[in-house]
Amino acid sequence: GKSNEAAAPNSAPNQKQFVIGMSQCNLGEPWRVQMDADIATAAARHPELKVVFKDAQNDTLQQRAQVEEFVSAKVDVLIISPKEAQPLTEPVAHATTAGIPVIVLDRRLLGTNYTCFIGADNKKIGKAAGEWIVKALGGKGNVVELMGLQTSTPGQDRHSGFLEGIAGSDLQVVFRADMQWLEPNARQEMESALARFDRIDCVFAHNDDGAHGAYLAAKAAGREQQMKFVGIDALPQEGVAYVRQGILDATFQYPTGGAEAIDTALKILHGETVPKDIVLGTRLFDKDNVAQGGVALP
Amino acid sequence: MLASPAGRAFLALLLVLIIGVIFNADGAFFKIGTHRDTLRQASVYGILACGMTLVILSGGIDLSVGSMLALVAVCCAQMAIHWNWSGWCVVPACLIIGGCCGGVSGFVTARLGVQPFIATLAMMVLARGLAKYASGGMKVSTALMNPDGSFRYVEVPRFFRLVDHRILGGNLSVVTLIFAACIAVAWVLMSKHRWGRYLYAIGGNEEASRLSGVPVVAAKTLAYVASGMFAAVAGICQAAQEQQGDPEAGMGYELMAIAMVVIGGTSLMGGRGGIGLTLLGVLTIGYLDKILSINAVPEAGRLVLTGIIIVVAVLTQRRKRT
Amino acid sequence: MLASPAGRAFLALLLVLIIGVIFNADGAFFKIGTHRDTLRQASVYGILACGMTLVILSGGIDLSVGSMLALVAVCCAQMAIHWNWSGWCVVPACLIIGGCCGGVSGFVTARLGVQPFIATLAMMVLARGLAKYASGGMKVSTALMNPDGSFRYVEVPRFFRLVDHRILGGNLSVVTLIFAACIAVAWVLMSKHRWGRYLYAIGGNEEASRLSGVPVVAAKTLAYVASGMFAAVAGICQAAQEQQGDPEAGMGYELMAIAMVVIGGTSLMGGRGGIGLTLLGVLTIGYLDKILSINAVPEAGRLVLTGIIIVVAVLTQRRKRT
Amino acid sequence: MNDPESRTESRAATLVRMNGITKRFGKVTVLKDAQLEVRSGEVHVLVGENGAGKSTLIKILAGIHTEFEGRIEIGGREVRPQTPWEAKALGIAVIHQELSLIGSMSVADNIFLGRAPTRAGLVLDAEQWRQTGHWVRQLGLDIDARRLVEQFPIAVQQLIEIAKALSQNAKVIVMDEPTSALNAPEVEKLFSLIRILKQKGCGIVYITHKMEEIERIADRITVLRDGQWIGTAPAAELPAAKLIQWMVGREMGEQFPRHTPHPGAERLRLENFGVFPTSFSRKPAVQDVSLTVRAGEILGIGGLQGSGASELFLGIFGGYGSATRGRMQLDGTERRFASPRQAIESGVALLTNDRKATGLVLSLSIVANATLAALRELSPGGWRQPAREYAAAQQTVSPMQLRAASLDLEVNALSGGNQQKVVLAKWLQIRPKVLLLDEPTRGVDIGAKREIYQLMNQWTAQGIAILLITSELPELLTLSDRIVVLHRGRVAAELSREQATPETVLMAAMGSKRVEPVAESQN
Ligand SMILES: Nc1ncnc2c1ncn2[C@@H]1O[C@H](COP(=O)(O)OP(=O)(O)OP(=O)(O)O)[C@@H](O)[C@H]1O
Ligand SMILES: Nc1ncnc2c1ncn2[C@@H]1O[C@H](COP(=O)(O)OP(=O)(O)OP(=O)(O)O)[C@@H](O)[C@H]1O
Ligand SMILES: [Mg+2]
Ligand SMILES: [Mg+2]
Repeated sequence: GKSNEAAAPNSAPNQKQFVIGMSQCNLGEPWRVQMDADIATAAARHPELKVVFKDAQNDTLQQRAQVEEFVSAKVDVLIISPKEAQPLTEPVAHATTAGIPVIVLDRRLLGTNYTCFIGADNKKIGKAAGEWIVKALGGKGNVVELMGLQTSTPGQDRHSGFLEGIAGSDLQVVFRADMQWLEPNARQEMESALARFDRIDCVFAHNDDGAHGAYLAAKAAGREQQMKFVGIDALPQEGVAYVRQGILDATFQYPTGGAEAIDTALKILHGETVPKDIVLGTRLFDKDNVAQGGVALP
Repeated sequence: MLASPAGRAFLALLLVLIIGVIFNADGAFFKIGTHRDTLRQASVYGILACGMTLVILSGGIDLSVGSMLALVAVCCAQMAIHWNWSGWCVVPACLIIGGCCGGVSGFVTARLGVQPFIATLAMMVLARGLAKYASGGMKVSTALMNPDGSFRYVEVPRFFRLVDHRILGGNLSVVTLIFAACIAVAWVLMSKHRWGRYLYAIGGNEEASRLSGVPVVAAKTLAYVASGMFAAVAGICQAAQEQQGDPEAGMGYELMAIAMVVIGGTSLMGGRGGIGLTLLGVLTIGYLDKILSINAVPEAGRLVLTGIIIVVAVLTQRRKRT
Repeated sequence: MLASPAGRAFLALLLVLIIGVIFNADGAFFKIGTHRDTLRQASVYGILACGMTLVILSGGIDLSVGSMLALVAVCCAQMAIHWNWSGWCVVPACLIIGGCCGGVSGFVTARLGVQPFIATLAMMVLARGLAKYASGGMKVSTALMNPDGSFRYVEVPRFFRLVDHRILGGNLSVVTLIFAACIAVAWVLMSKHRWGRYLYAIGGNEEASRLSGVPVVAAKTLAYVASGMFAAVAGICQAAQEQQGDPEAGMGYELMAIAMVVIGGTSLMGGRGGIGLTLLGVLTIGYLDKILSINAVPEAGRLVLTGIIIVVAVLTQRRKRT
Repeated sequence: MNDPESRTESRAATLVRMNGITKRFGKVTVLKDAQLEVRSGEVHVLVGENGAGKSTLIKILAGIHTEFEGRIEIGGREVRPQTPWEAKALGIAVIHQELSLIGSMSVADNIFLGRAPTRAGLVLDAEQWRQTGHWVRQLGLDIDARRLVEQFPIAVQQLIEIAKALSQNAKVIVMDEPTSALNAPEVEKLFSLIRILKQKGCGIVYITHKMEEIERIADRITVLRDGQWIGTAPAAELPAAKLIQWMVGREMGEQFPRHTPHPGAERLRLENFGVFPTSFSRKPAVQDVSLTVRAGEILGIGGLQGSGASELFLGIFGGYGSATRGRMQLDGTERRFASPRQAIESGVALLTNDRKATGLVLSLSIVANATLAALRELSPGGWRQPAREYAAAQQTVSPMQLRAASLDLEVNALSGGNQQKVVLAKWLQIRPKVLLLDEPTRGVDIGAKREIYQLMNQWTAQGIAILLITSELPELLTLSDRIVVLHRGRVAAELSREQATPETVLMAAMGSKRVEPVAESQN
């Protein structure tokens, strides 16, 4: 694994090399693996770019240390997908004051002491999901909500967004459980829901794994036809795949922003000015449009 | 009856079941489906607990079962989905992988004399790493990437469906059967085979066993190998149920398995206990989980209650120091 | 030198440092900042390891330190940020909270005779649950929600900044100092104070200690109380560095702390070891982490290497069975 | 110096009086209305068979067992010690039967465990070392107070245990089989110390199974049988025969049944045999040992503690792997055992000198322990046959009059003597050719001892060759056909039965005078 040593500005002498440091808060989740992959593929198109990936293994302090490492290694651009807003605000501020442009991906930091934020809005996505479900169920029915870890902001936002989305309708959330983003937990919780309620019209899970787990539970109970399954994230090999296979009825993309990050980084390196905030839209994938690659939502 | 450890362990289970009867989530607890699902859910842990029992009896402990499960799940998915091998090849291959991992930690503990806790801790980290290598950090699922980056989708392997199947009019999951089989195997090994007696002896007094001609190193190593193989079975079940191999699977399962063994009444000091006790322990924790789940108890409450009930359950069966 | 455990533990550290010198990530390893950060990162684990050493010496184990850390971090943030108490009140309050948690598991183990592994496992789950209650499942940060749902931001408490501060021209983190202080305290308690002798005795042979009039129950319980208090200190440091209280903090730290203690050469059987060894263990693992990190080793490789190096490190110091 | 003078007149003040003591463990009653009175300046010997309840009675006095009926008076005041701590405060010091030392701690820490000299809670190590040195020297030990106890052989450990009790300056000192691991010289030391204590006015309760010790130091004797108080009488009024009858409840023949040697072919031959216990030292514990044993012969191994006898046995038995030098022949064929397993397979059995630590698996049943060594042939193909195991255990145990409710009992419920019989049964299972016995009668009562002696006769009759280590001279002298005396791991002398007297053995053991070895006339 020693193949990619840290930033070594000595590969291509003829042309100016740029080193980008990427601090990923946790490669446990496929979505974040995807983010790194997107960045890598985008950067691969620009030979002058060299990206050094680091993984903080879900440890805020470790990620903080990584920022410090990148600063002392004097990278040209720092991309960070922070685990926590609060504790990483300051190290990032140090980086910017040290003259290193910082692109913040996915999760916001406090204040404005960074160069550019790129991310999607979990609340909006949750809302969109809620509205889609209201439409799909004709405004009424029993819904099961399998929530992501409720101590995490995405979990909280998707939840509150969803509530906004279904507000005013006659939808009833009959069963709600925290499955902590984990498929086995989702399956267990769904089994409990199935045991308790004979009529469930829709399952909304905060990520596609959860939805998939719920589907398997319902299928085992022979009731998967009676309900719709909606998830979030829409990774090509997961959510989208599930929709294509008719497992999920809909999934909402939560874009990684990897590609956008590299574009922005290039702009910065070429001295162009970049917007402070780039909010990525989401895409809806359902039976009808999955073939065409989904539709962008406003 | 309360004299025997089994009796006491049974008491703990009873305690939990009574709680279930009281908080039955408007009758959900009395549906047969609930119990079927409880057993299905508990099965994977239970299979791990079988191997764990052998290791703990011999006076050791195996923290690596969760990671070995993940490694096997990933490899299993690779073989079954991507290379679509038949179950007849996949299962033995998986068992070999698990056995090897177990063998390594067994060798390091029994032969090189490293404390089991630390040896298996290392294996826990190592196997997790291997699982991520093998899977490239992504879930190994039925969605295969084409060279051009687009995806094509393959069928879920037949033998996955088989494992995730139900029988007896959908009232019993196949994984539960597999768990039962594991219990049976472990029981036979422990109480009918010479090796089981060796494990008890080693757990009770290693030096005395050695001086009585017990092949200590071999017997101990085998215990870890067995644990690895049970973990492999669990990994196959996990992969089959998720229809994919998740390198993150099995996180923290080791503690779960150990808790099940100990709540049964098997002593972590080794030498005392049995697989029957473990079965009771598995059911106790399995039902506890389920009851909290069907009552949709919020996360915080769940944790607090679990903690308290574990202690109470164990207190019902503590053996007084003489 | 190799005869003494300390010597052997030192060898393990040396081994890691040499690796660092070889794979120095274009000199990054030689920057003083790197070492400062290594120490800072290792400090929280190290503080937990101090308490863990006491418990392990007495022949027990404490799986609940990670959760107690989280509980204290949450409460600490509550008090310091929301109720903005001064550090003089917050710190004692946190110590009391930690001490109580430890006291409970101590009581359950020492007085009620439940196996430490299971008693502290229960406390691990329970304390995590309490942390989530106390925090309402949210991180307790300087962003306070107004009645209308909007947020207002308050200042980071002064004593947080103090703890998260650096001294000696930014070459030493305050948390590292705190860690050093904890080591010192633990050292005095263990190798100079009567109580420390009791712990060694109990770990060495509990029954014999009882016959010799050692207050076994009290001494053991105190060990867990101490562990809880060290966890509290760690929790404060964590909260101060993250500038918030995260109920999910400290997950899996217990295994880390145990690994550090054992790699130092303290025996999980109890009775043998010392805080000096733990210090070496902390540095060994701390540097191992850092070296893998500055070389940007991908996670899979990192895990595999960690596993291997742990075993190698421990092998350099295994004691042959007498 | 000699005993009569040091006897105290019976007017002496009573230090401890225990009356109507009844103690139950669950259903079993182990003490029924027992009593004990200890006077100042006397040695009060407490005797009885294994399981009679001696240790239990003592543990009640020591505040270890706190649930019991009856009353205890100390200095005329009724007391009820609830913890060992309290008992200590009441001036009771106890040397327990099971060594209560902590191997992983230093000698000083052990001697001052629970009562270390401290200032502000901090232990004063220097002070500890000083005082420790004082006490161990009293016992003629010259050891570094900072070394770990586990680094000393069991005999030294027992002396440390004694020093620990003495250092408490207690009024009453209870010694529960203090000499079970000591050799003659240390026993002498202990006895002279006891005399000093008597003059100081201490009362001493002395539990032992060794008749000659009773004869030498007893002032008064109390006998327990099956937990009941049989009687207390001045030693003068209890000749051995009567004493034994009190203990056993029936007449018993002479203590040492006549041993008739049945010498057969040569079984075991060692030439320049050496042992290097890798565990702790580079220096050999045994070197250049040459000896032979014939079928049906008992070869006694004499020597003081630290003579390396146990290491010799472990070396022969493969207990140290192949860390041995020199040659070994079994039935004329060259052998070297790399593991106990190999030794057992070729018919060599070792009964270790510490049954709890290295002899038994206390958590397993009698059957399991008795069949552990022979489990391979009892379970062909690996599958166990419980019925067969039970029968086998039954068959080996029955000639030993094991006192146990059932063979499925956990062995830690048995008393010392009976546990020892279980270990013997285990080794008989493998039908050994050579039997290495290290302290076979340690902590075993006279009745059981006698039975073991008889068994040894039977075994030799069956052609088994026996090597015997024992720290009890009479045993060594009367049971052995020949005696090889070790000193510092080397053969100091080989004595025929005729040459062997307490003097010659001890001289050789202390390495002072070299006795001419007998010519190898036998073969
Ligand atoms: N903790 C215990 N639980 C149950 N039974 C016990 C316990 N301790 C002792 N016993 C039983 O009480 C009886 C008396 O034991 P004790 O140790 O007092 O005998 P003893 O006279 O000291 O024998 P020995 O001479 O072998 O030491 C024995 O039958 C023993 O099995
Ligand atoms: N664990 C140990 N550490 C260091 N030295 C030891 C250890 N055990 C034994 N020895 C040394 O080995 C030699 C032989 O000890 P051993 O116990 O064999 O004596 P022994 O002849 O068996 O005495 P006993 O008759 O009491 O059994 C002695 O010099 C002793 O000091
Ligand atoms: Mg006794
Ligand atoms: Mg010996």
